[in-house]
Amino acid sequence: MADPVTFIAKWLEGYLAGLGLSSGWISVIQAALGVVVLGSAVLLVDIFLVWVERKVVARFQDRLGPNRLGPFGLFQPIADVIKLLLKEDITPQGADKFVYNLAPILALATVIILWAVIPLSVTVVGSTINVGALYIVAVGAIGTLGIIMAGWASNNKFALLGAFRMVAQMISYEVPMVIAILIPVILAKSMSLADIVQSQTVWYIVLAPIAAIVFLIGAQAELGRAPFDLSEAESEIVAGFHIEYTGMKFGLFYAGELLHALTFGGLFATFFLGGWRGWGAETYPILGIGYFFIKAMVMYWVIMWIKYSFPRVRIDQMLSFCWKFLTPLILTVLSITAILDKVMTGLPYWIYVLVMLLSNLVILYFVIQAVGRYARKERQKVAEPEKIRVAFPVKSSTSTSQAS
Amino acid sequence: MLNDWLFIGLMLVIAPIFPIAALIIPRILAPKKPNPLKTQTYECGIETVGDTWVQFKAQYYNFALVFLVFDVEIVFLFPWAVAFNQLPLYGVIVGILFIEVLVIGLIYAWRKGILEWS
Amino acid sequence: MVPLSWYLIFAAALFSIGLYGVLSRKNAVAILMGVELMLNAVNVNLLAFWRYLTFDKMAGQVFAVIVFAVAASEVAVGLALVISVYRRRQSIVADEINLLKY
Amino acid sequence: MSPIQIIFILVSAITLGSALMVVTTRNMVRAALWLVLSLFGIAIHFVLLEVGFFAVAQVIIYIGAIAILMIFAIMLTRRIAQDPGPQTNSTWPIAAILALGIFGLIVFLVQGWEKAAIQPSPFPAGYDPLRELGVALVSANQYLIPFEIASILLLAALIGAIIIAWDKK
Repeated sequence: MADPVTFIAKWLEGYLAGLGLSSGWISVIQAALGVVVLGSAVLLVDIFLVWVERKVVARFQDRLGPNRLGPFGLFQPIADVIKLLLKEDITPQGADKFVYNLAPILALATVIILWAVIPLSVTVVGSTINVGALYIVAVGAIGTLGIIMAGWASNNKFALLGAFRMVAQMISYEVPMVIAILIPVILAKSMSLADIVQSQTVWYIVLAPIAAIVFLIGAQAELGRAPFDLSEAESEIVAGFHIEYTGMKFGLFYAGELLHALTFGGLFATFFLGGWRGWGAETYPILGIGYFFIKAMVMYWVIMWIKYSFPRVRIDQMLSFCWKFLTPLILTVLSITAILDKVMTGLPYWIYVLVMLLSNLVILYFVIQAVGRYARKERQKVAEPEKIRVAFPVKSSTSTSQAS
Repeated sequence: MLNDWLFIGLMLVIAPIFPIAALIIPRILAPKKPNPLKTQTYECGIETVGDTWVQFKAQYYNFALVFLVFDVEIVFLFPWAVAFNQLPLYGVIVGILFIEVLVIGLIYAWRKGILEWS
Repeated sequence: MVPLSWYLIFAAALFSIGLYGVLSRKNAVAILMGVELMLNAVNVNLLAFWRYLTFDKMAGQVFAVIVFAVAASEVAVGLALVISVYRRRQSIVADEINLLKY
Repeated sequence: MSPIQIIFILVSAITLGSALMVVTTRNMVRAALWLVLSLFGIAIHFVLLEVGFFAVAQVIIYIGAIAILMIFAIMLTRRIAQDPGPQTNSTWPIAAILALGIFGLIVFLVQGWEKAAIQPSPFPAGYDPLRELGVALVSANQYLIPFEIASILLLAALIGAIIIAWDKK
């Protein structure tokens, strides 16, 4: 009973073979059942996430959060879902109907599709394709397209502006994020997520802490969560690309966003925290699922922690931070990691880990120094603004006292 | 090889069914009484002025351009990373050179002011 | 499995559609879309030949990689041209861009 | 017909249908979205050809980058996006005849070719085309030069595009 999923799969295979089906159809039926079970499970978790998110944000803001319906307000999201299902669905004037309806479907479906390659346990993994890491990037690209579709089809200026901002942000942060994914791929020499988890006898967050941090920042931006939530800057463009969506269509965007956050938590756990790895997870695969979800929830909590702690940045700051800081930094780390990995083939593993960690820490030290110097310079600039040129110079004594 | 993709193919077909179902249920349950006032474009209560297609800042295009070039480069580093064990040291250096060529482009765009937002 | 000829005919059809788009559309962006379709048809052909005839050599795959790079470059420069022309002449209708005609 | 053949025909029909929509739709944003569907169909074809890497690269590069760049360009040059006039020029019948002629010619040539009906042989055990590609791209006696030139080509495209689009005269 250590591995119920494989047990059920084997039993099903035997049962279907008894019915006289060919092996091809059996694998199709097995895969289809797997997809349905995985999708439903993920969506059930998603409904639960509404409660988690509301409860956590309440705690951050020193409130209680939902606490009326059921124990600890656990049934609140169910009430939310029923409310959303019963709300009227408004299609705005001039909307491109088909694209308008397709966008929320894409928003949720692309997130569910991501789970196909994430290994939940040593035996429980949807697909072990040899391009898993890139598959995640590709599905993310379709999600970006969904946002642009929503913004365009709504026939609303705010929606289109929000979509443009969101897409500019997502594609910008995709560059450092993809390079950050490339580093675990180099360390594991495989793009299959199952292999990446399998080769993490030492968690990659130890070998590549900078890549982990950059991935986390990229994830935050990809999710459009604070400090990168420009697309839904309430005071400027109200709600961003989903401004015109009501009822369940808005609900799909909301569900997709929450699930996306958990998915990025899971991806972070897969790439850098050893995925399902943990004590006894190889012999008892069921434990692996537990470990994986604990790690994913911890990372989800970190993402929420960042979201509710930071103020929003300006769009120029956001893009400068990506292109002028994160991208050069992660390219440097990539080059050094690649060369060190090749040079150190054949050395004992603990030396390898130590050198990788040290090289990262050295880079981190210099980066922090440089950022500190830059921040000092910026502070001075703000503290001593340029003198305003006036057409008729007044007495010099007053102007100097103003400047100092 | 193709068996690995079976799961993903089925996922592509089945995953959209969940949100589609969530959109069909309100069609049956929810009220539907649209009127011209209700379906107006939302702009904080003010009536919309002019076309939705306002002129956009060209900067959006700039960032997409730099992104496109970087994206292509990075994607083709992935096979290089997968083949890492079979590569000699110079193969690794050549792969890094491949991406460093683009850093010249990034520096150029930076100096040209393409990465500024103003 | 599918015989090679199916892929070739599919790619030929895609190429022809792309060619029609390039030759008949007025809008410069639409012309670039047609070029994309044609390049994709080429890529399908390259990879189909690689898979069916010479999967032990890497030429087909490497060529496909180069086609990807070329497609990206073509779109980057092509759209830059479109935007440049639009800024000067407020039009991207290919028929109206006729300064070099005479 | 085997299941793969049925999938092939379905995907081909979707790809070609949306490609036709690309070249005939009047609304440019819609044409771009049809282009995305068409390119996605080609990605599925790459999966059927057992080059999964190219399938995901197709989605990342074409849908994630090129299509988005195109939509941005359409939005920047917005006026013509809703151009009410005809979207085809006067010589479209000639274009159609030419395209059909090329298609017919290729079909004729393919039909007469003795290797047209061959089936692919499965990969030998332990053969990973992706890994082989990675080695080939950076080996001096294989395809190192094209690979590096691709990089320089992209650099040239980036610099060229910046110069063309944003020269201040």
